[in-house]
Amino acid sequence: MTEETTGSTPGPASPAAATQRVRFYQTGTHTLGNRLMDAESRTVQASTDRANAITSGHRACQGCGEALGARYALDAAMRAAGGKVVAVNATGCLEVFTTPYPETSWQIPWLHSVFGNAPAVASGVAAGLRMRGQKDVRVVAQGGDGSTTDIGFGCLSGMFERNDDVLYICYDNEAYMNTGVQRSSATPPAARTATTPALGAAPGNVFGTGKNLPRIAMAHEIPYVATASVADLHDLEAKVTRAMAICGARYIHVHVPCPLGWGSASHDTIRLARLAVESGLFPLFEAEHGEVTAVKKIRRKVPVEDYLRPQRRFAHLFRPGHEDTQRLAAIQAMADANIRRYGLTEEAPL
Amino acid sequence: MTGTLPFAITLDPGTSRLNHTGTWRTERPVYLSRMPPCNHACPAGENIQNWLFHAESGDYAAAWAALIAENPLPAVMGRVCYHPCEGACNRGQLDEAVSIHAVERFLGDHALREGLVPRVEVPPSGRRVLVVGAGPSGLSAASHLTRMGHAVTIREAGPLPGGMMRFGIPKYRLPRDILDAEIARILRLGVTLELNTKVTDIDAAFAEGFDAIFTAVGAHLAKRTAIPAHAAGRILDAVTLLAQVELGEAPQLGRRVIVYGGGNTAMDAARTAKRLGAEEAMIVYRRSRDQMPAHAFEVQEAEDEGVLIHWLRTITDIDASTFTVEKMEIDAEGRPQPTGTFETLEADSLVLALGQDVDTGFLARVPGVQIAKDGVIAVDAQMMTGRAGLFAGGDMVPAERTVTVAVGHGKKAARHIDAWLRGTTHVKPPRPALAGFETLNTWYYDDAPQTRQEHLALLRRQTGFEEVTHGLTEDTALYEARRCLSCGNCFECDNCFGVCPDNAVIKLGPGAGFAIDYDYCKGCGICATECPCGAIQMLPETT
Amino acid sequence: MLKQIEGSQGMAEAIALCRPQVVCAYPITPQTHIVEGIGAMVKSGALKGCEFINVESEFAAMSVAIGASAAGARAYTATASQGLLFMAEAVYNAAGLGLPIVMTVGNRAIGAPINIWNDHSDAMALKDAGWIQLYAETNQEAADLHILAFRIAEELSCPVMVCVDGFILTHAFERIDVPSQEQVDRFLPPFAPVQMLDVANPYSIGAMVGPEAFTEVRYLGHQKQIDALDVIPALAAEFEAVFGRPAGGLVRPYRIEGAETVVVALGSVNGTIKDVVDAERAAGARVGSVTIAAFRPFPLQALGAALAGVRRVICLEKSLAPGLGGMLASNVRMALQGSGTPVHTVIAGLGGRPITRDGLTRMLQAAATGGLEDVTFLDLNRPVVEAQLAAARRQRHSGPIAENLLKAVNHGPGPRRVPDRAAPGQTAPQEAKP
Amino acid sequence: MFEIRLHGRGGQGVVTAAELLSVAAFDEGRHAQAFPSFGSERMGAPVASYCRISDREIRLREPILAPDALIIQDATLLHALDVFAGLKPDGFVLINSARSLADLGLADFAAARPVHHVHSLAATEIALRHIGRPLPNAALLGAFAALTGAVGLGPVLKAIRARFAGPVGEANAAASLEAHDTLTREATC
Repeated sequence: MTEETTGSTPGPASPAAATQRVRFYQTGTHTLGNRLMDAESRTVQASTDRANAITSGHRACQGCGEALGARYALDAAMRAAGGKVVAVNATGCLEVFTTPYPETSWQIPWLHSVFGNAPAVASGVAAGLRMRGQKDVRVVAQGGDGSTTDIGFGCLSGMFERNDDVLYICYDNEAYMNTGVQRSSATPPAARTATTPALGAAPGNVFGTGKNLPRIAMAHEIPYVATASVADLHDLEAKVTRAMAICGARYIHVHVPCPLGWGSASHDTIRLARLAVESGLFPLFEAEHGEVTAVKKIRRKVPVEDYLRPQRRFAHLFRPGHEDTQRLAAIQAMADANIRRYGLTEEAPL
Repeated sequence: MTGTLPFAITLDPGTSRLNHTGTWRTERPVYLSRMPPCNHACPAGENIQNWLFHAESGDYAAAWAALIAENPLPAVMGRVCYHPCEGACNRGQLDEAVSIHAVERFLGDHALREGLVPRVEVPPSGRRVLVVGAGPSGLSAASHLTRMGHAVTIREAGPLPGGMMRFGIPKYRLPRDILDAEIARILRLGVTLELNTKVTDIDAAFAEGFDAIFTAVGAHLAKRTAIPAHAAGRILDAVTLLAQVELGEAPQLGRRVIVYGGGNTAMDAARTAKRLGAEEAMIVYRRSRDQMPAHAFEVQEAEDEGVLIHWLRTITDIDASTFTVEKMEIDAEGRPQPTGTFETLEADSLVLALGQDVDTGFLARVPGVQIAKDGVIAVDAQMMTGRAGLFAGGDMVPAERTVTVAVGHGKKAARHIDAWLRGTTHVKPPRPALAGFETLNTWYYDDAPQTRQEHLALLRRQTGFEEVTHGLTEDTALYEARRCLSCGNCFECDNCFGVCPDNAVIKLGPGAGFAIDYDYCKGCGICATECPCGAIQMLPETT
Repeated sequence: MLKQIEGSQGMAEAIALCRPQVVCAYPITPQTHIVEGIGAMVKSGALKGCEFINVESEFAAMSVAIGASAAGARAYTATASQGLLFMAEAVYNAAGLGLPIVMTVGNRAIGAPINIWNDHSDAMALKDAGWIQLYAETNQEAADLHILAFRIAEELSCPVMVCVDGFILTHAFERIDVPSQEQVDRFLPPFAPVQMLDVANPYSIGAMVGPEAFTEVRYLGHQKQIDALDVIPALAAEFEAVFGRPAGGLVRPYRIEGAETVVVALGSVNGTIKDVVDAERAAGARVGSVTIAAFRPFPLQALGAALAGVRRVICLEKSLAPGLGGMLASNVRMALQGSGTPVHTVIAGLGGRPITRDGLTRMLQAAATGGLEDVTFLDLNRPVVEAQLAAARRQRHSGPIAENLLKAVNHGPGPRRVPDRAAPGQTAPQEAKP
Repeated sequence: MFEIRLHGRGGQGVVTAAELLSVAAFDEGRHAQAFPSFGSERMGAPVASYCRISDREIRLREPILAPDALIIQDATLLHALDVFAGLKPDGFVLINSARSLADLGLADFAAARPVHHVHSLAATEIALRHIGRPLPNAALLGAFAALTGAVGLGPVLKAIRARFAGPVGEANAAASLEAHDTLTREATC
């Protein structure tokens, strides 16, 4: 709040002036919109003018985080590029649920080739558009964690190192959901998947495995890398907007809970994404040319247990009477390490 | 481009809208309004969230208009109300309650500064109503009834209107210019005020041509207690003390004053004594601090000003300036029990602040009127006494005795009187479910601690009757209004519109809220979970 | 303009004349010289309006081409052998999406054993990917076919693979008439795609198609190839009119008048075959040959007409369908259905094995005497394989075949791991006890 | 049809030499086909290349099995492999060596062939004089023209100058010319 004004001002206050002077604490900047927020403080999603890059009628599961993340990202990209966006999609849930013949949910030009080549196809689209003189049309490539961290990894790395003018967005739901929840290299430790069943002495996915794609992207020293979450739309849109203002290879890794694969309630999608951030397990940060430039601080820190417990894929950690305290502690240690590494709390400055 | 598009692999944009995914739904989201806890807790029935809504956008005139629809004395109430709303405020569980009273006071003061007046929007009804007593209840009823089109006359026994607001609440808490201005505004609506006119005969009043009468004469008779007094110094009651001060007839209390009692009136009396020059103002109370009926902040303010409080003491004997007090202890049931241990205190005068009784004499002979326990008047759910057309409210009926309750009674009585005059019955709309803290998703609210109201410098507080608590500035009032969580009621934050994975929420535009597009809603429930204020609920689809 | 240049350079120049807009390259022998040539032209500025992208794999190369083509740009890439297989998924995809990409395949064998030399295993592995497959006989044709390929591809919205024998053509310095830009422009109009990523017309390309329409999509893809049977000769004729020399087409018979034995083959080996035909004709033998210029679509009718009345057909095949024999022969038989004409498969030139006039002459002589089996391996080192087979029969596990064969070829028949000093019947030291 | 096989070591330009020969023949209006041995050999390994020259279109794609001429860029190859394999009885042989045929142990071999069909030439030394580097190709091609007459010196020099621009091309052409003249002198004495 401002402190320079004291006493009363004669005459009724101008509502417009009021919105400028005092923040809207009712919602802070955390809700998507509101009449009292500056127009530029509202999210793209709060606007009826949003592109709805994916429209209704798609066949995603109830509460699909990826459907949400993709619309968030593409609508923000559309606004940033003045509606001139072309999307390339890897095979996966997003592709399947949006484009089963004879209907598509996409309202922007969209291309799907195969599972592992979206980054390369996007490079080709960018080159093709450039050669056709359409320099103002921007290319966004997108895929799930399987197509990004595993099968399309080579193409992605190639796109990065060539610094092709593509924004690649990974919607990370931490397993191969399209094929029935199998482990990917983005599956977290202890998570139960169809190929890391909750059986044996160490049920679920093995600790000490997997890859951190945002950091791998940073190692390419591309102009922009960011992580984002469907739980924080303001942050996500700001990052997409920032990315769209940059030329060259850009990478945004969006955390998108999957009710089916995670065994969570469909209404908890955003809540779980938020808990992932607030626990420190999914740090939100930005990096330019390989250096972390900004982190999103945790607002209300929670133990990892709060995040893990509502998910059936972690149920084996919480068997009544047999709580797996050792592995819970190991997961907490991962979150704590993130908090230290990125300075996610006030006590842990970057 | 040339030729036709490839079959099946290439599809026209947005065609999935042909696929109505609403059939997947087993639960449907439904918008609802819940009862905000502040409103629920307000004795005056103020729709606080509603007027805060207007204040949030800086539209103070609209906010004030919404406010006085329930309470015609906001500048007064913003000062003297003990704001149970704030105790109920959900924000209190998040950081600190919204300082509702401070915003209310700001709006009240703002309206006075700006000369805002309420509108009377209905034509005259031709009916006449007599209000007996110009206290908060009577003024409230008069204001509401006038705005409903009725001709109202107030008869007040005393020389000035305001009742306990004037004669019970010291002016350092309620400056008289504020009180006078708000009363004057009510009178300007067309209310006739007859001062120094004590009503003694109800039937006669009806005979004068009043179609209904609302009596709200308050409780002015101070309770006494029997204390063996061998050579009593000055003993007076708090109500008398405060009234005399108000009339400029402040009694000589001496250097040391004991106030006996633990209510807010005791605090007022002790603080007034201090201001009248007492070097020592003491309060003697037979129970513990926790059990004091006075509000904690009043106790705190009294202590700040140097009032000394002796808890767990009863006065057993007075000998000139020596007061013998017995120590008490609290038994298992929470009652004070004597211990047989005694001490003495020295004081020049004793002020009794032990509560008040109602002077029901003028109603005793009215047929049908019943006196309830504790000497108050019995009323039915419509606030009507046993005598048809005779209504009663305020301190003289069974209820908590606060200005706020009284103002609420005035409003409630006005509605029932209005209905009665029109030959109908006012039916209170059913209260929606309470918007409890658990219905909120507080993550969306930013951290914002309460604004502190400034206080007058201590020395000036101890030496004069200047108002102790300062009001909010426009900025701080706006800030405070914007801390409202809008519990249970959509404030158009756009969350539901944004978080729907199926684009199945329709934004209807400012003020119109949202609708669910059930053609596409799959019933995932994210909108309900992510609604900050709990204004969406999931209901099972009917089979 | 006539030039004495490497085949790859001739192709690079012809491709550049087609004004490609995106060219992606990943090195694999023996196609590298083609993209190197184009890359140099882009870098020097000789080829304008073209982006040359060095990608990280063949899979990416085809994928970049898919993206570029879908963006409405004329896209080209080249590969060979393992590279073609590595991009196989994207190769099918390009055809499924109907993107008129042109790709050169510098034909080369597929491992294991790894082998960099020429045969047709790579192109044959993807013969049914939905692409049009054209095979170059000479380096002149290799250059010309690319100009034709872009035209055919864009006419039909179907990708075209130009198959060029690795090393034999790609690395041979020969006389090539490189056309002028004006000629090429006259023949090949600017790319006008039937579909592309367009912000003004934002449809989705690459939908998932279920059982209810997949057959129809495939039928239409098949029909496109059937249509190509008319389009290819028509455009070949137009090409000849513009450039003054023939190129492409479906089939090219050579001295089949009155031929009893006709050799059918793909690619550069037809040159050697023609020399042999001439020699045999001169010696009185009634032989001829047919070059198949377009393998997909397969010219059933044209081939059937060319082979009508011959006594036997020999398919000289540079690839092998293990367990069956010849892929070319099984296609050719369809063209001869009902005629009763025997169709022999002669597998030749695998992994760069030279196909010599001697070998072909012996083959024709064997055929003339009825001594040609259904499936024959030309110039097979029979003692080596017999020894290996015999050893395999003796020992349940005889070690890696490829390794043993190499040893046998270098050191004479038989695995050398049985030491000379081991007495007959004595267990070799390597063998585990049962 | 005149068929030439060239032997050398990876990095010595044996493929370039075959190509230059084909260009020279092309320049004379003839058909020519040059191609390498398609090996995967690295620097230093023995390699071969081929060139066919004909007045008609060359359709033949088999390797050159019975060459009309051999150019051996490195005499050490004589001991490494059978460089003379398939050589026609009246075929030409040009060996890069400062040593005489007798010193190379080829006196009998040469004697069994038409006179002046087998020659050694200190091409590396000529190259060092003109180019400053031990690249014997241009010299050998000049000498080859003199030895066989399969291509003329003029087209050879033209091909060299077309391939190597500026002073490098001139130096190579000078080496080629000197070798041509040297061989012409030897062959006519």
